[in-house]
Amino acid sequence: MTVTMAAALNTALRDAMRDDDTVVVYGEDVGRLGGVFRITDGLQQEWGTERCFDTPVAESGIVGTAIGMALYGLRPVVEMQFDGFAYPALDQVISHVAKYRNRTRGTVGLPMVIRIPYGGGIGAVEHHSESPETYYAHTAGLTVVSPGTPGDAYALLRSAIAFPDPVVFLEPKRRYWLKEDVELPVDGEPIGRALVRRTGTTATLIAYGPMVSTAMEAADTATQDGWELEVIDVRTLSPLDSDTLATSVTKTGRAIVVHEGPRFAGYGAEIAATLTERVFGHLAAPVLRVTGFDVPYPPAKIERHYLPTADRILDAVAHALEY
Amino acid sequence: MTVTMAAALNTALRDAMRDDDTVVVYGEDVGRLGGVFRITDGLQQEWGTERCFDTPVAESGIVGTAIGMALYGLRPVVEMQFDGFAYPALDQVISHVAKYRNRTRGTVGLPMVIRIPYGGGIGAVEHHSESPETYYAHTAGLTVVSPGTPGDAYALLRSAIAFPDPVVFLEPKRRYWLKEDVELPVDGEPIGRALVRRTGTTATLIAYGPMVSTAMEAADTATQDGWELEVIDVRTLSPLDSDTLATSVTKTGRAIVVHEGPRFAGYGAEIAATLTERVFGHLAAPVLRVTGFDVPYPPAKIERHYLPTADRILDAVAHALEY
Amino acid sequence: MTAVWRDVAPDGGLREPCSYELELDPAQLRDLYRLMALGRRVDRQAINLTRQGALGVYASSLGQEAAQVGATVALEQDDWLFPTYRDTVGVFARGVDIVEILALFQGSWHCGFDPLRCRVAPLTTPLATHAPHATGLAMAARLRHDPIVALTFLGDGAASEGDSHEAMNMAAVFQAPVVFVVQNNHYAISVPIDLQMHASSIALRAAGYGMPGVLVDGNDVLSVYGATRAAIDRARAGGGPTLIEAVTYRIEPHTTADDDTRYRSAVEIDAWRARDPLERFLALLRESDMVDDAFLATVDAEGETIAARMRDALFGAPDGDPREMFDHVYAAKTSQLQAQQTALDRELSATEETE
Amino acid sequence: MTAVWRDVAPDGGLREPCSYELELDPAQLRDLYRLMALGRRVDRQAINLTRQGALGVYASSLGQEAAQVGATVALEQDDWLFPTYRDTVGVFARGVDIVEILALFQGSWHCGFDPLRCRVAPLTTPLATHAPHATGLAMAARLRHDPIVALTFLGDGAASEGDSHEAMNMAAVFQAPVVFVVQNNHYAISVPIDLQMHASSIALRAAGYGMPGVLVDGNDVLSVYGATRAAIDRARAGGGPTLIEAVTYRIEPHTTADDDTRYRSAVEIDAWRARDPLERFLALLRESDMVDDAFLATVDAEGETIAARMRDALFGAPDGDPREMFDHVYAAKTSQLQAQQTALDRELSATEETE
Ligand SMILES: Cc1ncc(C[n+]2csc(CCOP(=O)(O)OP(=O)(O)O)c2C)c(N)n1
Ligand SMILES: Cc1ncc(C[n+]2csc(CCOP(=O)(O)OP(=O)(O)O)c2C)c(N)n1
Ligand SMILES: [Mg+2]
Ligand SMILES: [Mg+2]
Repeated sequence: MTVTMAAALNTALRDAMRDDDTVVVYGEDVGRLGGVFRITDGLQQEWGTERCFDTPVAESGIVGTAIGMALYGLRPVVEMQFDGFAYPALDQVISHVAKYRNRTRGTVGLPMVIRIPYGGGIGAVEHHSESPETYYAHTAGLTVVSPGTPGDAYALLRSAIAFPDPVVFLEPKRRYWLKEDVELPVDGEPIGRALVRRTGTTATLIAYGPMVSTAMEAADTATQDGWELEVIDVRTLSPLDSDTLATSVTKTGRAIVVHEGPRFAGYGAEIAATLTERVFGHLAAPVLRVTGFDVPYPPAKIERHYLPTADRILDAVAHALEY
Repeated sequence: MTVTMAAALNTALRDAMRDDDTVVVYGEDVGRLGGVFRITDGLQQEWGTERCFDTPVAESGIVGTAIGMALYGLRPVVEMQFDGFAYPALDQVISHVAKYRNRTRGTVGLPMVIRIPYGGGIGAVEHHSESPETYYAHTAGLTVVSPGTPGDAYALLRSAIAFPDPVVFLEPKRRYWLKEDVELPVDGEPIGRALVRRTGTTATLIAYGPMVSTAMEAADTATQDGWELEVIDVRTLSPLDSDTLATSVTKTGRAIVVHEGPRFAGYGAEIAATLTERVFGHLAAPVLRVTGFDVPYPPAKIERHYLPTADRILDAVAHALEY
Repeated sequence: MTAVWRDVAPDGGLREPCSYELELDPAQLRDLYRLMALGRRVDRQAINLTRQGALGVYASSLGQEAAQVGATVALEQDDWLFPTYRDTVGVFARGVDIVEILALFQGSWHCGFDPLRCRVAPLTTPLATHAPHATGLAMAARLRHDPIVALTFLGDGAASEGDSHEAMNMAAVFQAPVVFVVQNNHYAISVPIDLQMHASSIALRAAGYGMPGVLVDGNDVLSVYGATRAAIDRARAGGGPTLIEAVTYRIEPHTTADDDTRYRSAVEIDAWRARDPLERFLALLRESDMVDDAFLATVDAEGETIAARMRDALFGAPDGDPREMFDHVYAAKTSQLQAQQTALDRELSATEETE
Repeated sequence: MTAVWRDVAPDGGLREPCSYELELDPAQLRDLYRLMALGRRVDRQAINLTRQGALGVYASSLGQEAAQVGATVALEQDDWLFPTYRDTVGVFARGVDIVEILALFQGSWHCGFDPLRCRVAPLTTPLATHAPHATGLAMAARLRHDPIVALTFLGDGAASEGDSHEAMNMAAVFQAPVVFVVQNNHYAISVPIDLQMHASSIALRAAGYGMPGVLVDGNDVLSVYGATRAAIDRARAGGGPTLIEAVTYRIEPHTTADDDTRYRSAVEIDAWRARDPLERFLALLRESDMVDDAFLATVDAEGETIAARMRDALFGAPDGDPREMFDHVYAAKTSQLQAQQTALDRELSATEETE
């Protein structure tokens, strides 16, 4: 069965609502419209306005009420319409979502999922193409997940909804229409495990979300140069499965981490720092970063020059091989 | 003249208001009370409620109105009362403060300063001891400064107020009472330059804000072990003066970066990643990190076990020397 | 002429209609019509250009011309406007070049005009976040005893955001000369107004801030103009902020990317088409013999000229230089950005060579 | 007995006082007094313990006992309370162990009681951020047809935050069974109410959300109880949220760390001392012969017992195990946290050995 990531996510929500009647889905335009990306399409029709409903335009209120819902015993799955419109909820996320279990000495967990379509490449206007993963990944108490394929999108979203703690679920919106031949349902993937998507020996590419496809493309092309690139899909950004990464880089001796968001103090720095700490003696070159530039996300007409490409990744591999 | 950092900051504000009548200071309790830490003490008395005034409790509104003020041509210097209460303003900071100049193709700069007392060690309740620097440093378009000494506090705040772009000015609140023998006014320090506070050859300690004192203490103690540690005060977190860091580590071959905030995807990762990229061949050991743990800031009674200490830094030096 | 609107009685009822002697002569009234008609032409052209790919997306003002034009025309030259992505026609009526306005939707740059020269802030996408900017600018003007006023547009959806509350409360506390014009067009994308709020009017919120609240027929340009003008005059005179709710309707889908058949009926849209703000005003002008066919033909011709210019300027426009993305992040380029720009430069040169 | 309060007429005036037949028998009335008196004793003890270093800081309820106790006592067992750092006495009146309540101020842990068991959310420090939690819990209850109600306290300062707006608007839209009780104690730290807002009453905001607004003398425990009880009953019956403003006064400085001489006069404080909520209520009870000296002596004795227990539990309490900081971050400890805990463990063992 060929499914898009959008369809896989929609199915995951549907199946989760079927299997657990404490799951409620809400946010801006997720009800009648089915979401601006149609990820919640049909849920309100199927489950009614008590299980899937629209809210006023108030992101802090949406996340804040979800905390109250979780406190009550429901499992809210809320949508932030775009990456750039999730920022008004950051205070609720940092001050409460991330801290509630710890604050209450383990008494009150908050099983909730905050879904955020993120990243660029769709020709959108300002604030619709942000990559905010570092803000979330740096926040202790959050679990941050980003799938790179339709199958993972299904499996990880199911796992996120079943998870006992809050999950920030980052959906690579430019890959919503990415297709995969996969039979749904697939089993829930455990949160916290990276995946070696392709094995190789020349160097390790480390990517997540929208960049998984790009890294795979780079690895495909690289064979023309006789390079066998190992590709790791991080999948869970926090907590990071550094074992899988370290094992790979111990073997290859070289690593390139790829992400769309700005480089400075970005998520890639953590991967580079962690790997260097863990496998310093095995590194033939520094861990290199292929990332977005340190600029506000650029306008649509020039965004393709901002986004990491397979070419840039291969340039970085070549650079790593020069050491 | 012996001055505390609090007094140096107060003098800097006073002098800036005297020298530039577009400077206005506002925020919660900064007027009549002079701020909960008294950093704005006396400013309203001296300059009147038109230059220094109290606002309703609304951080997003405070930062948002400051944008409008800067648009008008004033230089607002606003205070967020505590690190943990600056989060409601993150959307204004990320979506507007950081992006306005770029959005308007360079036409509209926003000369404004957001002062935030930050960090722990003062025995406070939850939300009063956060180290949010990574959120700001990762945001392209922001300039992020944190002084480690009274003299720098004065000089850097003056520079921040005179700067043509918005500055997030992070004040290490546990060092407000730190004293230095320094004659005010001192010349404005250029933003963007790190400072070698102590020279050495064994390894480089890299710190900023509250950890500068701790790093200096470690370096003092280290002489007992025969170690000569170089200490660099980063001062401007973004943009990072990586030249000064690279020069030092090229010499010492070992670096330990120290900060209070959580480690994972934290600011120290950037320093580690950048240094490794720049001076890989000179590194005798991976850049190590001595940081806060990946937990919500702990309650006051146990916070001393969370905060990096000189001992922990020296352990890291010993570890680096084992490579 | 007389403009009519209603102050909201804070118990939700409407006070007796207020009337305001408009100091508008026939030429000015004609110009109001002209701006609305040109605005509509510009709006149609923008939709077409989007269909043809010259714009990436567009949020139409169709049906809201009276609310936008009536409000912005009430501003003086030195006053400031803080618009949203919805307010193309209002910004156009303020005199900003339409091609520059559309840069955001074209994707050539986030803001195409010079806000300081135009006294118009960039079209803002994050809802309500520009409201505190308007309040802040007005606070600054008041501190400086500068008799200017800021006007900000908000949508009915945006009014649910925390920022709108903080902006209004602070405006009232500091008696800032700012006018909040909420265009209640009945929808926030797919969400109808009765799921957005439980009160009968957004203008009712004014009482909670201690400022006047005004409910106005947003499809009646004279009432919008009159209510806004009165609020602006009061603000300029030191009387503080006002909240105006202009009740109107979005005729087109939310944006060119939206499918509104999913959430509303054609019947509903048609009912509002019948209250078209242009036709209403034109009927009035005709009745009082203030316009004739020659005038309308001139307006049409002017509209076609502008539309042609939009086509020329936007169709097949070059992408712009990607190197520019590094140029405006800071006043002085950091060495980090310089290095990234150089890397891109090298990449672009290599591509050019191989081409 | 009869409780009296006023519905706020939305034009800022006060409607005729409402009265409510309180279904409280003398024993219950006495208990109201008892809780306020014990609350005051507990409050005084907390201040003392702060002076002695057993608490790091404390935010006193002195003067606000009627507002806090009157409101919380109106809740049923299964209802939920969402308090702030100011509401120690209200949480105490709800039956939560005082030593557990004070954990936040003691610095032993952020929250010392079990919110699920107590049906009381943690004392929240970031202003207004807990208001949407209350709304959300009430929304959930409504979705589940569970007849419980959430009550949240807010301060006059907190009401300026965007979160209070979003929480109230969403509560109204979803007709959530939640009661917002704003204790207007005239100050947000040093900032007086007239710099916090321009309207004459926070309760006026209710009209803007389409919910009832009530202005009540916050130093009159029966009025607070009556107004809250009426709001709770209406919410439970499906009538949606209510906004209550209880006008009161903070007699002590903002916290034990505050110096209030910088921003208010002793004269002002004294004027409010004269309206002391305990004395007022006691006078009423005495008038109607509902209390006698023996009863008051019992209450005093009970207060002393509690105070002694506070002293015993808090004075010289151990710091707690720092290793615990890793235990509750997630349901399952990550390997990363395990490694950090192990490192701390090693450090602690090393220190213990050298000691
Ligand atoms: C902070 C924020 N949240 C969400 C969005 C996504 N969004 C764009 S337009 C819109 C609806 C806005 O409705 P309204 O304020 O009524 O304005 P209208 O489009 O009707 O003019 C939403 C939810 C946004 N732009 N900003
Ligand atoms: C979001 C946020 N901003 C700022 C603060 C700092 N602060 C603590 S209490 C306070 C004043 C609160 O006043 P009010 O809401 O009236 O409550 P009160 O203390 O009078 O009970 C402030 C500004 C905070 N706790 N949270
Ligand atoms: Mg609308
Ligand atoms: Mg107060």
